[in-house]
Parts: sequence; structure tokens; C-alpha cells
Amino acid sequence: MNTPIAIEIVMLLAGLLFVLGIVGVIIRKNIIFMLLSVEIMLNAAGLAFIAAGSRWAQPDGQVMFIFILAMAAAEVSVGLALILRIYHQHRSLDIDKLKEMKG
Amino acid sequence: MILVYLIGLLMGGGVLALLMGQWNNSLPKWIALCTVSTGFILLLSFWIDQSRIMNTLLPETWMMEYRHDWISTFGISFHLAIDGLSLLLLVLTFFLGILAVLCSWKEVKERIGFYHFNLLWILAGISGVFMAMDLFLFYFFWEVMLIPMYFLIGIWGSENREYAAYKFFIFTQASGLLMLLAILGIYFIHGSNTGNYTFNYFELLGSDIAPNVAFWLMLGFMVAFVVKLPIVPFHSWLPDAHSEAPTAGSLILAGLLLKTGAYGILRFVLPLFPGAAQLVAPWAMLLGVIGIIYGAILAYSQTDLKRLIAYTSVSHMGFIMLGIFAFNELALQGVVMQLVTHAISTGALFIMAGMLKERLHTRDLRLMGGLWTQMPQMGASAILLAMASLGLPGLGNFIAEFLILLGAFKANVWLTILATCGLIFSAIYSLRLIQQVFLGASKNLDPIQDFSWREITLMASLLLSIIWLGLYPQPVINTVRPTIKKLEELFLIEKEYGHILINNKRIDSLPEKNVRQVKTELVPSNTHSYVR
Amino acid sequence: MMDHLLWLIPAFPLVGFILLALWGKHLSRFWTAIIGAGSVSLSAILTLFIGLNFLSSTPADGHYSQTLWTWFEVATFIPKITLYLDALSLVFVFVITFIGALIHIYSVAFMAADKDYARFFACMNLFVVSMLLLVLADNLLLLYLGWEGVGLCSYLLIGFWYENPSNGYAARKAFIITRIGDTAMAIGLFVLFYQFGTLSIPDILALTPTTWHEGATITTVTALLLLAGGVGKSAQLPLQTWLPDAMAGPSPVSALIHAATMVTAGVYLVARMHVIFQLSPIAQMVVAGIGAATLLIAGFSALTQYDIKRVLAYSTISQIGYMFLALGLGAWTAAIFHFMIHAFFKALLFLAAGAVIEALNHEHNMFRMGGLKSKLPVIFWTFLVGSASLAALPIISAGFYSKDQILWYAWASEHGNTTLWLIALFGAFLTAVYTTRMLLLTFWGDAKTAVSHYPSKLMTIPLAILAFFSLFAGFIELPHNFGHLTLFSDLLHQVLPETILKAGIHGELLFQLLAMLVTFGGIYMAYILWYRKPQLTEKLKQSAPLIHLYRFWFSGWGFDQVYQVLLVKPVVFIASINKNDVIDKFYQGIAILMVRLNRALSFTQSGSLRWYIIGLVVGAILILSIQVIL
Amino acid sequence: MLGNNFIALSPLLLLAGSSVLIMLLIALKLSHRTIQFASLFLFVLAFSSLFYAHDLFSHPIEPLLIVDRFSLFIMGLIIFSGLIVNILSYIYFEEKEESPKEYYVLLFLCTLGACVLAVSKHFISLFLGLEILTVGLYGLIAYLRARHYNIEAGIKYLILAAFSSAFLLFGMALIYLQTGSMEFLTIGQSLHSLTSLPPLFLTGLGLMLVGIGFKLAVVPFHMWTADIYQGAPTPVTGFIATVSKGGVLAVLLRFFIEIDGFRFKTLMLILISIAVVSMIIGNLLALQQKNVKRILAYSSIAHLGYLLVALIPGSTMSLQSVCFYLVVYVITILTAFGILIILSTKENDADDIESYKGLFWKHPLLACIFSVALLSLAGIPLTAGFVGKFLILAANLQAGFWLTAFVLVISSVIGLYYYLRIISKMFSGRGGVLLKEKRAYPIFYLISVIVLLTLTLFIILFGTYPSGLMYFVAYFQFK
Repeated sequence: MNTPIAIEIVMLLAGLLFVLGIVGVIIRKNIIFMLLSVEIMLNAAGLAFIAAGSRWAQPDGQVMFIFILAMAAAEVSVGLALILRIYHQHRSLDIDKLKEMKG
Repeated sequence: MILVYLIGLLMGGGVLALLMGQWNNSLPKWIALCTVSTGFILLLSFWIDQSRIMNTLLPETWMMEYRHDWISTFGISFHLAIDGLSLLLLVLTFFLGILAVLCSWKEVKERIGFYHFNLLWILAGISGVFMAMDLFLFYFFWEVMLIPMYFLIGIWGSENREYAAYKFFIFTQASGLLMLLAILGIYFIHGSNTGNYTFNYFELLGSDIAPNVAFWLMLGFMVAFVVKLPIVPFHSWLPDAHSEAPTAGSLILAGLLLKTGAYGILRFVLPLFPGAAQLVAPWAMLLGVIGIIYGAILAYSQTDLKRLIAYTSVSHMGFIMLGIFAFNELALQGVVMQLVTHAISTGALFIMAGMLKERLHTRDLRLMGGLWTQMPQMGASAILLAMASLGLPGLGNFIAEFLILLGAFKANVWLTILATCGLIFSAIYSLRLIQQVFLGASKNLDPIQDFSWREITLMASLLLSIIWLGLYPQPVINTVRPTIKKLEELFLIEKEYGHILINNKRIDSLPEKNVRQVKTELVPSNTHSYVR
Repeated sequence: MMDHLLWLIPAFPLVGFILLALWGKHLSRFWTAIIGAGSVSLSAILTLFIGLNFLSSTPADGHYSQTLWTWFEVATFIPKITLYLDALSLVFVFVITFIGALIHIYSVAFMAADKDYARFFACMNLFVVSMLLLVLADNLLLLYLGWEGVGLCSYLLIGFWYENPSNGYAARKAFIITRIGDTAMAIGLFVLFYQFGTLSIPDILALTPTTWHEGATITTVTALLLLAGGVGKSAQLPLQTWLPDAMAGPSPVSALIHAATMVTAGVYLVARMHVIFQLSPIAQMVVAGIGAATLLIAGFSALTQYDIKRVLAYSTISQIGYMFLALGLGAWTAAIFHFMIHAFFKALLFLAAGAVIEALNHEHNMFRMGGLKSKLPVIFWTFLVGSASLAALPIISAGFYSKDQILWYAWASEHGNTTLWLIALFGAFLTAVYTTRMLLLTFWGDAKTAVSHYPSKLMTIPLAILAFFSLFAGFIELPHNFGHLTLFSDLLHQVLPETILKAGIHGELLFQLLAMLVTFGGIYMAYILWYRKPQLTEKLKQSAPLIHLYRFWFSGWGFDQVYQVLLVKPVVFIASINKNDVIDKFYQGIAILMVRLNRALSFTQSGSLRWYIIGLVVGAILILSIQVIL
Repeated sequence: MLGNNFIALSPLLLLAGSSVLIMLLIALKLSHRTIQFASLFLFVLAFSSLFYAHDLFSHPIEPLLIVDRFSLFIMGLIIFSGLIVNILSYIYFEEKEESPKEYYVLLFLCTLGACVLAVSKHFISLFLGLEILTVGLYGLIAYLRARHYNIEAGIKYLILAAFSSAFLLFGMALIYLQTGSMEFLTIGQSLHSLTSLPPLFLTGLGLMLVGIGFKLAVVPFHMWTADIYQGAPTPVTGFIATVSKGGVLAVLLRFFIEIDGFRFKTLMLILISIAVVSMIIGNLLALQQKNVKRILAYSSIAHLGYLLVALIPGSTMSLQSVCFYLVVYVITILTAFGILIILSTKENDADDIESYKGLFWKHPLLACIFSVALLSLAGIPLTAGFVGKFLILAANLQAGFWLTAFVLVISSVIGLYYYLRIISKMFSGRGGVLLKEKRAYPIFYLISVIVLLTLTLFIILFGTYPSGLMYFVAYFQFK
């Protein structure tokens, strides 16, 4: 058996990833990168679930992680389709150009 | 059951008018006229019937009651009842209702069906307000009359109608919601005290509320009523609404809608929170006096005929506030008289403003003048109405104002003296009105028709009632006497109670007991024998 | 039996009013005249009938009364529509109906050319009704009805020729100024009600001596409040300014309302409520003081006017000042006597002046009249009689007897003193001066304007009747050193107390001689100034101090200007700056605030996704920090 | 036991099966009309299966789901909304350029997701339900893919939803870490003895609130609402406003009650402030808005605020008032969007306020229906909205929450203005730009109008005689 890594450290990593993801979403202008950053956040959450599952020695955390993966995949597929349309319409992936509706 | 029929009649008539209006333009008028007249005749016959009893034996306070469960989980019932005050105001409602239909006979030319629908539904809402003895139901009717009124102003009003309609609606709605909070407050306090959760007016009368809570709840009620009346800092919706509304709208606003505020104070604020009412009485009277003078000064400066009349209403409503919070029979009778006479005289002035607008296509006083030459009949009626408005003895308004002032004099000498000075201002603006419109050199050279026969009927009925009320108001006084007496009794005892309350001493059990006793006397004792 | 006919006195003109008001447009002039003048004449005849009956068999309790119906009944306040006729009201009713009828008859011819013939008679009839109710009222509320009713009619008739805005202004001024007094009076009624629990005049008068002490504050306050009402109606200081302007109305109106009857309502009120005044020496003094000051001030103003009707108006104010003086002196009967005599000669003067004005094609300016002595002989002679009475020409005129009585009491009565007497005497001198001036300017000298109309019989006969009374009505009350006849005061002493004289006063004759002297002096002075040496007058007028004085007097001692600055301007100013209602601004402010907030918030809805994400994150941080902090 | 499970889950199974069935039907190249009718039938079937499932009293399917009266009630509401949206969709999509058939598949999936939310009692099911709903919505929002607004709305929603889901998930993970369970009840039990919440749990809860708050579109997570409402096809907007919010609110309610969140002051404070701010800002934002869809978006922010206010006292009456108001809100908002759908044209959604000018004089019936809906949203008596607000106020005052009640009153007064603005536009002079009747599909037009009319009658019925609905709500009340 490997020496168990302290749960706090894993959570810290997860938290770090999560914040990284947030920052990524905020500062990136390219839609694809925003999507990517969101994926990072989702994975951070997944990591947290796994850590929590291991703390309670339950499979639930890992189950949840698999669901998250599936959902992320679905999301990305829809997202990419939309991004294609956007590129088709705007010839750009700059999110700041998508401001037609406001007020 | 008559009470339910009355409301049903109006609502049904309204729907019928709306439907008939789709394919015929004159049918809705006749439907509306028939509906309101039927109601009027019903009520009048009942009143005459009752007045016989009134003169012979000691009259019972409550004349008729109808009750049916509505939302029983909340203790809400469809509970209508009338006493003299309600009856009188109902008669007034239907009387002015007939006139409202008549005065829009020619004025309204499009969407006639919808117009009369709104008109009748306003009347239904107002009638409901005057009859409801369940606080929820009261609030319900209180709001029901707003929407059609909003449409009436917003669709058939003059140039600035939308602004006026919004203003009217938002003012009344805001204050109404505060009242709803207060209603709920008293509901839960009563419920938690007695375990009987109910909106029934008669049961809530006996509820014990801690003085400081009662004060806030009373303010909740007062806000709604004071905005409706309106009393001075809350009056600013009124000139706009009155001046933009079509004639019938102004008539109903001035004649009836404002009266619901006064009715609310008499029916709910005073009996439910006698102690708190006592506390605020000096301030309320002060507001009333400020209203009298402020309204009069503003009325003087207006150049728009209908705005001028609207501000006179503000001034006259100040008298009502003054009278109500004097808490004695003289003043309260005066208040009721003022309700009736102001409705008639100001309503008539608005009708006249409408007639002038029809003829001259303007409400601007600066463009009028010298109309007497062409319209002596209208001029004479206008003078009579202006005299009523300035409180000339022999006309109903004088008796109202004199009684109010006489009663208020007992309660507060200096405020009454100030209020009496309002009579001077009322002379100033009334005479200015006459001068600007009818006297002076004629500015209008086109031939103008004097009264038509329809208009003569309209005016004559109003003028005769105002003279009748000025010379022999006893029927009105007799009708409301039981109600007023009960109110006054409440305050005769409450006076000690309030005094103790102000001094923050422990309330003695004796006066409190008396209060409870009187409060329960307000509840119909053997109404069942009187239910018809 | 006569009790039951009482209601008919006001009922005749009331019916007349109703008929004329409703169908006046469709009636011919003939029928209008019949109804208008006829109804009042019927009242007059009925009054004579009832009056004779009253005099011949005075009822035991000294009055007739008739309750028509209970006006209303609230709590303990039960005013009734009750008519009450005693000696005092009989005098007034007589004057109102009798002179009223004469003036109505005169008006039939005078107003003949006017297009609003029916309206005129309707208003006049309504006035007579109101005035009758005022004097016949059994309670103060009904009196107040009449009181305000006459105010309304006065308003309507002053502004009768409504096309001219200045007439309308005069009418409103009259109404509003009298209303100020009325308001004070209304407050007086409130006080009386709470003191006595009733507004019935006989009850109050009966209760007062037992309820109130002499000189108590409440008594004085009440008396002064009532007095304020009287001062407004009777155009006494400081509310006198409306009456000269009120001359804008037709001359018969001025004669009936603004000379003979309505303006003396204040006198009636004080006399009616004399018990209260008797209990308050201060109030008594104020009444006398107001009367004295008014008679002097108005006398000076009358001296400077050029409009014949304004002279008469100021003279009316001045003469009512005499009546108030008499009331203040406790010379109740003297006041009422002067009222009656004044009603005769002043109505006469106004009607005659009206005839002159009409004859000269609506010329009001006396300086453009002149020489009418021969052209309008009837007018001249009647006017002369009236003037003699006004100037109190000794022995032969009725005015002498009534005024002399007041002068005598100013000296001799309990409340009298030298100052008051001197003022009254000087007033008499002024009266003589301005009366003579008026007479000279109008009827002597050269004709400056041609006569275009000649008065008809319908106009001259009433003048003659009035002239008769102006000369001979004085003989029913003669001084005790000169015939000693007290028919009039005997009658009134049923109601009003006797005048108490100071102990040990003698020499009435001396005072009478002094009064005569003053009168003749005045006449002579006027003769010098405006007939013999008019250029001297002109010169005097131009001299520096006098011209200012002249203007000051001419403008009615600057009261109008003072009121304009102190009262009218501020109110108008406040009204005009606040036309759009400051309070409304507050609500508009709320609305504007909401709109601003809306704009600011809309700005956050920028459409930028990254902005939204930042919003989300900020929200998350906020929530987390709230949790951390708490 | 197993049979019972099937009975209990029958609505979910039916919905899932329907989506597959519709997919197959599409493969058969059936017409739009057939598919519409088929899906209508399937919705009705799913709805009626609720009555079948109703016989079971509180049937848990361990560990994820529970079918009890409350969840049945919410499911009923969701499926009902789906049904209405389904009916109204035909006339909207038929004239659009996109083939509308796949739309129905997504509709079923989203409804399924919302229903799963309603029955979930576990984080996993919560997450699953939420994602089924959300992913489906991406497709629905961007359905008219040739249109800029649709795509823009789609991508905005996608990124924001995924972003907020991450918050939700991270929060769940933290709570799981703290309590060792993902089942609501067990979480609640582990907190039972505590008087204040542990910080980890609090943080987790806070993050979860971000996710939930986003879905409910309450301030400060509201900014997407207007854009998505405006960009999405109108039936989808109606769907978001009702189904998605209803499902999320149901799960929030269940979670809150299971962990008995009303005990914790901090939590309540956060909820109260969210509610208060939502009411005020939502109404303020709509004040001068000229786009009707955006107005309704902002108004829905405020209405979610009202619903949260209703939730705050946590008493029986408050839960009843939440349910009552939810029903009222759903019916009302569907009616409003129904009108928008009927008035939309091929090119334009009827979302410009100017185009409503004089509507009353052209289509009195539609204008009346719309007015009733707006008045109900404004909370004017005679309409159900008033009774709903009344109940909320009553619940608050009963528990002594005067402040929230007061703010509710004030904000609804502000809100009054923009509802009135639309109404007075409809009743003002003749004119108006577009708004022609859809002559092309008379049957569906008629059906739609009849449906809206029925809904309107319900609004008025609940407004004048609310006892029935009150009993109903009390019967299906949580626990």
C-alpha cells in the first residue's frame, strides 16, 4: 500500500485547480479556451469527489467522477458544435464579439 | 341577498355591455343605464322602507347581512352587511352611477362596450367596498375598483392620460398593499390570541392588540385611506387623475372613490384601533387643516379647470380628516354629510367641466371667459355649485362643513380656527373659477349651445339634491345616526383609556372592560332576525 | 293669528325669485316686472298689515314666531327654521320690504333697457328673501344663512354687468372681504354653541346674564368675534374697503343693498346680541371706537371723490360709523333710528344719483355734471331733500333728529366722552361739507354734459315717496326739549334696553345748537370752496402737503394698498410659485430615482459573457464572505 | 417491490421512452404534425401515469430517488408545463426554417431531467437530473441554429451553466467530504446535533447555492437570464422559465427541509438577502425595458425572489405558499409566453413592446388573456397572482418576517409599472406594426388559443376561488 496522501493536500490541489479554472474562464477571450477552463473546474470538482470518497472509503465519489466525465464530454460536444456555428457566423471565436443582446 | 344581487347586477351588466358593444353602439349605454337604475330603485325603496323604521323605534345598527364561506382555510368569507352609513353611500354610488352613464352618453364615442364594462365594474368594486365586512373581501374589492378605473383614465382620458393612470394606480396600489400587510397583521394577532383565525370584521373588533403594535397596524390602514382621500402629502395623484380622466371618471373619482377612504377610516380605523386613533388624532387633524389650506391655495393658482376642481377636493377632504378625528357626533355627522354633499357638488362641477370641454375643446381657464352670455343656464348652475363649494348656507356643503367645524371646535380650538379660515380661501378659488369661466368679456365668438335636455336633467337632479341636503338633511342624518352614535360611544370611553395609554401607565381594568363591551356592541347582536 | 302669516313675507319674493330664475328667459319684460316688483310689494303690504297688527295688539311675550320645520337635528344641536318677529326685526322688515318695494318699482323703469332684466329682478328678489331671513331668524344659524345669502346677492349684483372684468373684481372683493368677517362670526357661533348648547337667539340672550360675568374674557372674545362679522358686512374699519368698489353695480342695487339694508346687517347683529355686548365694556368700547374712526376716515375720503356714487358710498360707511358709535355708546335705539332714517335718505340719494347718471349717459364724474337744477327739477328737489337729511339740516330734515340724538349720547351717555363727541361733531361737519359739495357740483354751475334721458314716472314717484320720509320720518322721535316724542324708542324698548345717561347732565340745547352751527358751517365752507371760489380749491389742492393728503384721502387712507402688500400679494405669490405643487416634486423625485437605478442596473446587463461570469464569481465570493464573517 | 418501483418511476420511464420513441418516429420521416400529436399523446400519457403512481405513498427508491406526494406534485407541474409548451410549439416552429422534429426529443429529455430533479434525494440524482435538463436545454436554446441570437444565447448558457455546475459539484464534494454522505436525509442527520454549521459544510453549501442560484436566476446570478430569454425560441423560453426553475426549486426545497436549513441563521440570512435583492433588482431592471421577453425575464428574477421569500419562514404555511405560488407562476408565465408565441412571425418574435400597440382593438381576446396574465404577475386581485402573493405575505407575517413582507410589497409596486406599461400599450390607440393572425395553421391556432383561454380561466378561478387549489396544495405538501 502506498502511504496515503493527506486529504487536505488533495483538496488544496482541487481548490487550486478550481480557482485556476475560474481565472481561465475570466481572462480568456477565446471560446474554446473558456470551455477548456470550465473543463478544468469540472475536473477539480471530480478530484474533490474522489478525495472525499477515499476519505469515507466509499465508491460514491468515484461514481460521481464518472458521471462528471460523461457530462463534461456531452457538454464539450454540444459546445464544440455551437462554436462551429459561431465561427461560421462571426468568423471569430472572440467571446467579446458576442454581445448582440444586452440592456 | 339583495347585497349580492347588487354586485352581481353590476358585474353582469358590465359583461353584457361588453358583449353587446361588439355589434351595437347604443345598446351598452342602455344596458348600463338600466342596470344602474335598477340597483338604484332597489336601494331607494329599501332606504325608504328603513327610514320608516328609523323614525319610529330605536333603530338597529345593522340592517342586512349576507355571509357565505369563501376561503375557509383562512377564515375568509364572502361577508356583506350594511348599516346606515353603508346604505347611504350605496345609494350615493348608484345615484352617481346613473349620472356617470348619462354624462358619458355623448362624450364617449368609441369602444362603448368596453367603456361601460369598466364603468359598471368600478361601481361594483365601490359597492363591494361599502358592503364588505370581511377584511380580505374588503381589500379584494378595494383593488377590484382600481383596474377598470385605470382603463377608464388610460383609454378615454385626455392628452396626458397614461401618466395620470400610472400615477393613480401606483399610488393606490402601494398604499393598498401596506394596508394588506396591516390586515394580515391584525389577522394573525387576533388568531394567535384567540385561536380563531378569521378576517371577519365583527370578530376582529374585539381583538386585543398591544398599543405599540396597534399603532403600526393602524398606520398601515391609514396610509391606504389617506392616500385615497387624499390628505395632503399623499394627494399628488389626484389632480392628474381627475384632470385627465373622462367626465364620468372624474365624477366617480371625486364622488365615490375618494369617499371609500373616508369610509375606510370610519369603518375600520376608528373601531379597530380606537386607542391608536386617539394617539394620532391631533396629527391627523393637523394634516387635515394643512390639506384644507394647501389644497385651497393650489386650487387658486391652477389654470386648468379640472385641476382646479381637483384641488378643491383636496381642500374639502381636509375637512373630512379634521372631522373624523374630532370623535364626536357633531363632527362625524358632518363628515358623512360632507361625503355626500361633496360627492354631489364636486361631481356636478366635473360634469360641468366635461360639458365645457365638449363645447370648447379645452380645459384651460385662460381661454375661457364671458360664457354667461351664451350659456346662462350653465352659468347659473355653476354659481350655485361654486357657492356649494365655498359653503354657502342653504346648500348641503354648508351643513357638512359647519357640523365638522362645530364638532372639531370641541376637540381642538386652534386647529378649528385655522380650518375655518379655509372658508375664506374656498371663497377665493370658487369665485375665481366663476369669474374666469363665465364672467368677463366673452372670448369665444362661436355660437355655443346651452344645456340640452339630457344635461338639464343631469344638472337639475344634482342641484336639487344639493339644495335638499342644505335645507332638510335629516333623512341622511337619521340614516347614519346609529352608526355614528356607536362610534362616539366608543370614544367617550376611549378617552380615559387613551389618556392612560399616553401616560404609559398600566391600563386599568375598568375602562378596558368598557371598551371591550362597547366594541362588542358594534357587532350585530341579533342580525339574524334582520337578515332578509 | 298673525304668526301663521309670517312665512309669507319672505315667501313672496322667494316665489318671485324661483319664477324668474327658472323661466325668466321666457317671460316678457312686463311680466318680469310684475313678478319682480310685485312680489316685494306684496311683502311690503303684508308687512304693513302684520306690523299694524303688532303695534295695535303687541303680544304678551313681545314677539310673533313661527316654526316652519326643523332644519336638522344632530346630537343636541337642533336648529330650526323659525321666524321670529319682534320690535327690532319689525323695523328692519319694514325698511327692507318698504324701501325694497320702492326700489324695485324704480328699477322697473331704470333697468328697462338692460338685456338681463329677469336676472336683475331674480337677484334682487333673492336678496330680499335673504335679508328678510337674516332679520327674521330665530337662531344664529338661520341668521347666518341670511347673512351669507345677502353676501351672495351682493356679489351677483355688484358684478351684474359681468362683461367688464373690473366689476367682477369689485364683486369678488366685496364677497371675500365680508367673508373674512363672516368666518370670525362663524367661530363666534361655535363659542356660543359650546357655552350655551344652543344657537337660538332668545335662549342665548336669556341665558347670557346668568352664565357670563360682566367683563369676562369669554364674553369679550365672543362679542368681538360677532363684531368682526358685523364689521365685515357693514364696511367698518378695517374691512371697509370693499364698499366704494361695490358701486360698480347698478344704482338700485347700491341703494337697496349697499346703503339701505345689507350694510346695516352689522348694526342689526350687534343690536340683536346687545346683551353680550353690554356684558363686555371692552367690546362696547371697541364698537364705539370703530364707529368713530370709521365715520371720520370715510368722511375725509368722501370729501375727495369725484364719482358721485363713491361719495355716497363713503358717506354710507361714515353714517354706519355713526350707528356703530351709537351702539358702542349703548344708545341702541338711537342707532336703529339712525339706521331707519339713513335707509330712507340714502336710498333716495342713490336712486336720484342713478337717475342723474342715467340722464347724463352713464357719467359718474361730478365735475362733468352741473346745471341740472333746472333740467331735472324732480331729481333736483328730491336730491336736495336727501342731501339735507344727510347733512342733518336742522329742524326740517329727519337726519337731524337721528344724528343729533347720537351726538347727544356721545356726550351724555354712560360710555360717552369728549373725544367721541368731538369726533362725531367733526364728522357732522364733514358730512355737511361733502354733501353740499356734491349738491353744488351736480346741480349748480354750468351744464357740462347734455341730458339724454329723462326719468319716467315710475322713477320719480318712488323718489318722491322717499323724499317725503326723508323729511318727515324724523318726527316720530323728537328730543325731549323739543316736543319730546318717543314713539320709536318706546317701540324698540320692548327689545333693547334704555340708554343710560351720566348723572347730572344738562344743556342738551347747547349741544343741539352746536350741531346746527357745525352743519351750517360745513355748508358755508363748501359753498365757498366749490361755488364761490373754486379756483381757491384748485390752488389748495395743488399745494404740496395738501396734494398728498388729498391723494391719501382719495385712495381711502391707503387701506387697499396695505392689504395688497400684506395679504393679497403674498398669497398670490405663494400660489403662483407653488402652482405645480412642491409635494408632487417629491414623488417625481422618487420616480426619477427609480429610472436612474434602472439605467445603472441596465448597464450591468452588458451582454458580455465574461462580465456575467465575473458577476457570478463576485456573487460566490459575497456568499462565502458572508458565511465567513458571520 | 420491484413492481412498485416501476409504478413509481413510470412517469420518468415514460418520458425517457417517449424521447426514444419520437426519435424512431423521426427516423420514419413522419410529418411535423404527426410528431406533434404523438408527443402530445405521450405527454398526456406521462401525465396520467402520475395518477397511477399516486397510489403509492412516499415510495423511496434507494438510494437515489423518492416518489412522494410532493415530488408527484412537482412532476405533475413539470409535465403539465411540458405539455403546454409542446402544444404551443407547433405554430412557432412550423414556419421556421429549421426542421422542428428533433425539438420534441429534446423537450422530452429536458422534462425528464426536471422530473428527476423533483424526485431526487441524493446528490448523484440531483446532478444527473440537472445535467439531463441542462444539456438538453443547450440544444433547445440554440435550436434555430442559423440565427445569431439563438447561437449567442446557446453559447452563453452553455458556458455559464457548465461554470455554475462546476460550483455546484465542488460544493457537493465539500459537503460529501464533511458529512460522508450524499443523501439529503443522512446529511441532515449528521448535522442534527450541531447548532452551527462546520466551515467546510458552509463553504460547500455556499458553492452549491451558486449553482442552484444560477439555475433559479436569482441575483447576483441573474445576469444571463435576459439574454437567454431573448435569444432562445419563445417556447423554449417559456420552458426555461417554468420547467427548469420548477425542478430546481423543488430540489432546493427538499434539500433545505431534509437538512433543516431553517435552523441556521447564516444560511437564512443569505437566502433572505438573495431574495430581497432579487425582488428589488429584478423589478428595477424591467422598469424601462422595451423588449417583452426581457421584461418577462427580469420579472421572473423578481418572482423567484418572491418564491424564496415564501420559502424563508419554513412553516407549513410557507411551504404551501411556495407550492401555490409556483402553480400560479407556472400557469401565468405559460400564458404570457403563449401569447408571445401566437403573435410571433417567421422573422420576428413578438418581443418589441411597440408591436403590442393597439392589440386590444385588433385581437381583443388575446389582449385580454395577456392582460390577465400580466395582472396576475403583478398580483392584482381577481387573479391567482394576488392570492399567491397574499399567501406569501401571510406566511411571512405569521412568522414575523415583516421586513421581507415589506420589501415584497415595495418591489411589487415598482413592478406594477412595467406590467401596466405593456397593458396600456395594448389598450392605447390603434396602430401596431406586426401581429397578424396565423391563418396558415388554423387548427393549431385555435387549439393554442383554447389552451391559453383555459389557462386564463384557471388564473381567474384561482384568483376568485382559491380554496380548491389550496386544498390541493395542502394535500400534496411536503411531508
